[in-house]
Amino acid sequence: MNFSDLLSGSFQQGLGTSAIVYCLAAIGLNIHFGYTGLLNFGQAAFMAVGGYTMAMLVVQWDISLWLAMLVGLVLAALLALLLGIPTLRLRADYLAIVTIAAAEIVRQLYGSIALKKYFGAQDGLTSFSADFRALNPFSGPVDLGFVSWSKDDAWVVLAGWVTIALCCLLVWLLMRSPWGRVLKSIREDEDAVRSLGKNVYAYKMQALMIGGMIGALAGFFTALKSAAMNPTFVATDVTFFAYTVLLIGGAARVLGPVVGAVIFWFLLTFLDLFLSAATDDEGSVLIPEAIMTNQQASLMRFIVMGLALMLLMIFRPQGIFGDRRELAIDGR
Amino acid sequence: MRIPALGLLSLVLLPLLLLAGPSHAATASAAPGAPANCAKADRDDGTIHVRVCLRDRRGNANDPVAGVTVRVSDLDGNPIGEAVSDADGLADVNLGEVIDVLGQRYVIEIDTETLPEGTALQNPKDVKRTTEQFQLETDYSVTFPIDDKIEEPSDWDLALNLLATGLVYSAILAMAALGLNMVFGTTGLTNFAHGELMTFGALIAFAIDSMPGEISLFGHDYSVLVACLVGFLASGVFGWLNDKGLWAPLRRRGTGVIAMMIISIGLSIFLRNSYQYLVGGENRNYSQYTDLQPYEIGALRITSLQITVFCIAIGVLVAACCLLQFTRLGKATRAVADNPALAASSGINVDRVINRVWIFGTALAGLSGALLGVTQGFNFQVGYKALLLVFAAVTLGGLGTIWGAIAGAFIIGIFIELSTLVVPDELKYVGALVVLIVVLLIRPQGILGRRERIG
Amino acid sequence: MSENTPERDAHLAAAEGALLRADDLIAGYLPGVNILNGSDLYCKRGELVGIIGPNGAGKSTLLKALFGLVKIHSGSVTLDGADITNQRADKLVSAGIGFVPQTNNVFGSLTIQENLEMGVYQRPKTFSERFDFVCSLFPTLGERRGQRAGSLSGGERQMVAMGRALMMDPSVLLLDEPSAGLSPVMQDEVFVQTRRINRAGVSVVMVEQNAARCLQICDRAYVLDQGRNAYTGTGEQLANDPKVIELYLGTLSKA
Amino acid sequence: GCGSDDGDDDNSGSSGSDNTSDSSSPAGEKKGDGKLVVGTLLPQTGDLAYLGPPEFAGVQLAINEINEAGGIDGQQITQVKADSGDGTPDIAGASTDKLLNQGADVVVGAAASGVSLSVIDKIVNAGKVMFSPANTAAAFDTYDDKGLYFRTSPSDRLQGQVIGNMAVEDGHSNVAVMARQDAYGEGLAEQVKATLEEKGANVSEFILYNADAENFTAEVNKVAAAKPDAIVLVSFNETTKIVPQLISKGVGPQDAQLYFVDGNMADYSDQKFDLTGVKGTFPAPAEVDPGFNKLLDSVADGGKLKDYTYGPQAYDAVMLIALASLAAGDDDGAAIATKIVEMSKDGEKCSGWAQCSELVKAGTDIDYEGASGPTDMNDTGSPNKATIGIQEYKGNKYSQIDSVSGVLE
Amino acid sequence: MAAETNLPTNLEASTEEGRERSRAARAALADVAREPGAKKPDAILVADGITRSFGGLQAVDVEHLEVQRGVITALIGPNGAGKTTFFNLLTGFDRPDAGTWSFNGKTLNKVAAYRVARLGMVRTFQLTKVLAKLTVLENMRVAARNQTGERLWAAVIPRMWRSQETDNTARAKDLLQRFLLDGKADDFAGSLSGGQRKLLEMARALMVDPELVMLDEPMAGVNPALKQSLLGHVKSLRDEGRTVLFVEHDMDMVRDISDWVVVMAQGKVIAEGPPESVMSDQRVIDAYLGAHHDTKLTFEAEEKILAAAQEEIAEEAGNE
Ligand SMILES: Nc1ncnc2c1ncn2[C@@H]1O[C@H](COP(=O)(O)OP(=O)(O)OP(=O)(O)O)[C@@H](O)[C@H]1O
Ligand SMILES: Nc1ncnc2c1ncn2[C@@H]1O[C@H](COP(=O)(O)OP(=O)(O)OP(=O)(O)O)[C@@H](O)[C@H]1O
Ligand SMILES: [Mg+2]
Ligand SMILES: [Mg+2]
Repeated sequence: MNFSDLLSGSFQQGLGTSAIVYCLAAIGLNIHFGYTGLLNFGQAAFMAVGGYTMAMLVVQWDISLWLAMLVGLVLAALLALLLGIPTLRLRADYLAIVTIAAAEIVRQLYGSIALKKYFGAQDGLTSFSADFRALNPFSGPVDLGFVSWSKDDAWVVLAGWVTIALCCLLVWLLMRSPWGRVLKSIREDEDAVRSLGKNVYAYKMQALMIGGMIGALAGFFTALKSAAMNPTFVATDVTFFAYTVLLIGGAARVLGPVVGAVIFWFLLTFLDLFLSAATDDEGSVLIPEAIMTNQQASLMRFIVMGLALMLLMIFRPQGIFGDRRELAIDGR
Repeated sequence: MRIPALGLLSLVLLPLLLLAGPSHAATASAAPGAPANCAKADRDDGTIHVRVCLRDRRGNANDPVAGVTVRVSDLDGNPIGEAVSDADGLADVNLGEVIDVLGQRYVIEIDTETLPEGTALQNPKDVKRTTEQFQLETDYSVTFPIDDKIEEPSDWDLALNLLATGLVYSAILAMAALGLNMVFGTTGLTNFAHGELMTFGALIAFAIDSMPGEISLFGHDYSVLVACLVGFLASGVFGWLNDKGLWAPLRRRGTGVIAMMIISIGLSIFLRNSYQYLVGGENRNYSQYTDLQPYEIGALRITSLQITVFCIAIGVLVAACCLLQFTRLGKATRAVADNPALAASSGINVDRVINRVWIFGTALAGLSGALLGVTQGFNFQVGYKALLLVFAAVTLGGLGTIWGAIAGAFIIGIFIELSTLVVPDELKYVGALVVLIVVLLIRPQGILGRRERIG
Repeated sequence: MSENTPERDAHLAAAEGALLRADDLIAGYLPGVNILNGSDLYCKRGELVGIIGPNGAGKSTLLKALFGLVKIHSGSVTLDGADITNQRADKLVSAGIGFVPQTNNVFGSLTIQENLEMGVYQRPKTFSERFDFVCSLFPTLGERRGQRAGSLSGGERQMVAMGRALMMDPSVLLLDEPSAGLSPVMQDEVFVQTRRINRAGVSVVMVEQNAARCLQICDRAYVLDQGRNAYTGTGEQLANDPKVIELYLGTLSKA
Repeated sequence: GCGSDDGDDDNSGSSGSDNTSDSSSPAGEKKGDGKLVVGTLLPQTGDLAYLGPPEFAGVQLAINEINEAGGIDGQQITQVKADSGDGTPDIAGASTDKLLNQGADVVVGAAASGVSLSVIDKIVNAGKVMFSPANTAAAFDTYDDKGLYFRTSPSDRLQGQVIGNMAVEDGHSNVAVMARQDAYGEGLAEQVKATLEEKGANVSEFILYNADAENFTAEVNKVAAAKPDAIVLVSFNETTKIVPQLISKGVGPQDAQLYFVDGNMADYSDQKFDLTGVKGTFPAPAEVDPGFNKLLDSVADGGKLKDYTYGPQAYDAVMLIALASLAAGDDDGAAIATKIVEMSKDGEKCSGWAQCSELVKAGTDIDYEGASGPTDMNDTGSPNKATIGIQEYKGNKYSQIDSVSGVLE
Repeated sequence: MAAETNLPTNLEASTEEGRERSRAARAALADVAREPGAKKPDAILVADGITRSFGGLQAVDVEHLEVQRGVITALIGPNGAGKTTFFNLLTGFDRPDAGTWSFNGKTLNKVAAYRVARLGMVRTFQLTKVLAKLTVLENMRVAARNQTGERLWAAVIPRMWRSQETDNTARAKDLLQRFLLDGKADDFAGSLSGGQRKLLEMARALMVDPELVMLDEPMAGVNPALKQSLLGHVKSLRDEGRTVLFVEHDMDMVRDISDWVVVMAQGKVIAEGPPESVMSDQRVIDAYLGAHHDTKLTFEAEEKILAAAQEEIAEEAGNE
């Protein structure tokens, strides 16, 4: 087993395109949940709307990708509005269920036969990324020494991290402003904030929309990184994993999602590479087949991932960056 | 405890007799489809034929119709051949060599004049078939149904059947929902691993069921039901373990509900993949009840298994509700739910109450999973796939309310089935979820939830 | 921890044989931040002990520590000679201690009657008898027994909280600001009843911000400041101590 | 198989997409490292995990067969495995990176069309061949795959026609179609429906169900309400859930003629229901080799397989790749790609590695006849000729009773 | 949105002019009839026919009530009289079944709670609502109104709100000092004691700079010594030209600082007037104050009560 390969492979994912998608999704969730306390379990819906709108407009109507992205952002904001108008008046737990439901509805509609001529049902959509690729500054694979990407991936990675940096900057600016303070107050007690003359509903809506639009950005990258958009990319689990990413890093911390995403994908890949190398039929077999077959090795990484998530939350419930003191204050 | 238990027992025992009944007698019933006497010709001469098989199927008969003329022509109307149906009702037209026929298109027409007295096409206007380009190197079979008018299936009959299956499913769902709600109610934990608790019950039942030998009572084989019972009990133990091993220490450390929720997501990922590790990814069936013929009651078709499962579920639900509503433990759970510190100050052993809730809640979930498995097969995701619906049910009914969870489950379960009358089947969950959202718009606190006082 | 001053020695000596006794308690919520910095307290059988002090002094924390709801880092609590330091609350209830917290002191989703039932959780048989007694004190509770406590007014909640503790029929009663939010007539009722219960043999430790009233009825009182006993003495002594008046009692009620 | 980084890194550096597009560059100049590495991107976790084992077995079987015969020009084929998952979380991309990092020259996979679409760009832009044993979506025929995408499972148009024809031939005129709503099920079911209607049969109920759904009771109720005399069931592993429900609604295998398809033709001996009389189809050679499934069993991870869906197709994929590599004298993806279609059709018919490799070495143009059928491909890399085997169940085991060949343009 | 406030701009300083005005306002009360629903010469808040019932319980049923501008009005009444509910209704946290009310002449029916607060009518909660995971200082800062930085677009440009923030912080610190919370400024509000929460709640309401401040039992649980110093602060609010309406069960406080007292019982206003007159009203004594309210219990008197109690107990014991 070659550890430098393991590490380089793990870094490739830890810093790579998937990490970018989950990082953006988690940044959106951080605004929703971390700062405002909105339990949005339907981030996948925003990703879906973003990714699908972009892909659909380019594929079906042949408009420019950038314009399509703009429309995607607007539609994500509209979805936030649509979800927000009824649900933001509800208690947090209800919002959670409604957003899960909405995500499921959105995904099933995109995958449905009825809308096949627009969204390609279960096949999804492809061939929309020409405009994006045309701007690719790289002409060949990019090798940073410890990690390398193909030409296309490198471009997505570059664009992705720039986007993330911008989003983080935005979040950082917003959350240290009085606006962010109102959000945090809402997280604690809405009625109190209302009694101080703040339009809680409007703030929540703004937060939902901004987080949703960042979710749509995640959707764009979902589509761009594989040059395809497909209903399985936006399954309910995606939101759960985005939460995982967020909480690994620490909620209500600007860089939480970034660190979380890198760690999440690094670990996931590392486990995969390690375990499959350990159980591979050829080469040195570390773990005999009677204990773990190669297929089981793939499962094992999720098993370990689940365990790791639990252990992390047990021993560092505030995440990597979180503040322990804050947790000790019981909000309930 | 004792009275509900007795009630439960009688509720369960009654339908058990049903299951033991001679429901297999029907197995060897009606012959499948029609005897295919227009059997494929055993011919290997490199030609392709058009074969029209005419049968008079009115009034459930199946008689060959002889003497009917069928013509085949090309798209331009040039005749290629014609044939008259023989004693088997078969009219056979040779189109020619495979090479020549592939890629061609034909028109096949029946001469209704030649139909025997008294027979008529099901659709009298439908006398002509235009084929697509031939792609198969085999004879081309065509039919002109001679049959009664197709009776549109009655929506009411369908609705009745949908309602019945919906009820059964709802009852199972309700147990899981109640289990989830108990845990949520007492600890405030939205347990995303609840689906895996359901799967656990199904898994144990499956393991017991796959052990060699069978478990008989009074000469009837009750292996699967016994396995479910074991699954139920084992789930209780599993719940106990869950709490003692994980949640109780976490509570003691003062871990917040959100962190616990994320831990439950981790647990769910962990358990789900472990299950797959253990049993693989396929659907499997339990050793019994996969070939039960239905009883026909009017338009309703229902099997003894469905009746039994429904009764078991209802019995358990009633027992659980009585337990929660009328016993001291029930009140204690609500008190703990409300304010654990104060409950402790009232002399309630909070940890023990929560532990009990985990035991009961998980046992309910496990039984629900096991029954799901019995009614529709086992799979490592059997509980996971139900989770969203269970959540929806609990929310719809009102978080933390006992009856709410049950009411919600029934609404969701029945709605999913009935909604297929209107929405495409592939979107059947969408319908139910839309209902959820709509209900929450009208009653944000859920159907049976209560508003909070401010100030 | 705390150095032994003569006053403390005298206090310790007097504490001999007390029913409930806490010595040199150090306790807090967060690691590293102690709220109680070595406070002592004792309560003899049948005694009514008051605790007063500024906001945030640690009065509630002291009661919670006695009752096992706050972790005690060092020091000990004994009940009738038996060590009950950091005991689980429900065990203490069966040992005869009752506690009324300052905040969150009712079960909001339970009805009034159920709240009161919780008071006799460990001895459900005695319910009806105690219930009649509590209803005679707070008639509103009896009239509204079916109402959910969460929808009650502040004062009504306070009655429920007090009622729940009275249901317990404890041998030691820990009360955290039982009169807060009650109307004057009800406050009187609470004080009188507390005294009455006390006279009937129940030892009571009560924290009060209605300090003047509290000092009037209690046998002995502590003034707590920054987690330490600042003054101790009989109610009358403290009520007339100019320092105590200036720092803790204020002159308003004397006016 | 982790030690070969040096050579491969150079390789991936020089064989970028630029090279592949002008694949007409003079042969003879080898671009590969001489060692064929087959990457498998097949489901090990998630929803479709049960489809993985037979496919892995098919790949393994082919590799074993080739390597035991001495490999390609003396070089053993190596295999690297990766899990395609089911898209949640989307690990297919990461898995593809892993395969490419490990120097895979070809990627066998993925099983689901959606997953394939999500990684096809990555693979073909790296100049590697992507060869799916199971994709049936029409999208791949028109996809800009730089000539590097291939598949062995024939488009469902033929199979659909065969089922439709068979149902009418069997004398059924009132047929219900129940299919999973995904690229596979929907395409096949639409074809079945079109064929049935073309032939005058009445499709009384056409149901696409959500494969994620927990149960199929509503769908089965509808089928039962239509009182069909035959039912075409286009599904995967959920068949074992659906059949008992069909029985319990009085439309089981004994009450109506049931037709299965390649997705659910399997040995159901461990099931209690009786499938006697059920018919089904899947792409298979006219004369099936009953020993093939046993061979698959023998190489499967963790013992006997539950079913064999796409196992033969996976086997054929590797065979074609190896033959193409042998013919090209190179293991570079682009080089292999230029030969695959050639190997699959028009030439001297052969099957099995021993026979075919001899012919190729002798410079003969071959027409590989696979375990899954003739495997003739059109220029877009999809099969254009197929043989569909017609199967019938006795008890819960099936055997081939007939076969039909067909061509697609 | 900033335009909604009708406040005079120089409220901060307790000017001589302000004191003069409040003296005048108090003096004007002298002529007001001492009966429920009495007309006030300069009413800031007028409520008409407000009712609210929960199930069968008529929690609030106020026919007419006016609150005089620039004075301190106390709202007292037995537990469950409907005081808090009345507050909830007035401030938009609950909707009445019927009735109209206006603040500064502006009708508030169906006006959302946050708008009511922006109009200058700010309330506190009887069961405190602190923002647990914000520091005490942040709790205060949030309350400041018309913050530019609370607008989404301005938020990202710190230059636009920096100076305002500095001002607010200074004011917040000043208020915290007055409420003896300055030492806790950087602690999470969730770690405050019960009484401290009350204080923070009140300080925070004042941070909004309200014209009418409605305090729901502000002194319950506050240490008497501190209470006394806070009374001065409340009085200075009046001198700043603000109107104060508070609910309180502490009669010493009511007597000490209120200019006018309104008594509610069973949802209705049963009496109104200056403190002395109201407190001698027999109905008020019966319903609310109880017999002992002004006879300070001496130890001897106490003993007598107790002796009676003991007898009673003995009797009861005998009966059993
Ligand atoms: N949401 C509600 N549901 C049912 N009853 C309610 C609700 N809110 C208030 N009540 C009832 O209305 C009555 C008035 O309550 P309110 O809180 O206004 O009293 P209050 O005058 O503030 O009393 P206190 O001085 O004790 O705080 C009480 O009897 C209370 O039980
Ligand atoms: N849950 C908690 N976490 C952290 N610190 C706390 C917590 N509860 C109270 N404190 C701190 O402990 C100190 C003492 O609080 P405590 O509640 O005992 O005061 P108190 O004497 O009862 O005051 P009051 O009269 O206002 O009720 C306070 O400074 C408070 O900030
Ligand atoms: Mg306190
Ligand atoms: Mg009140």
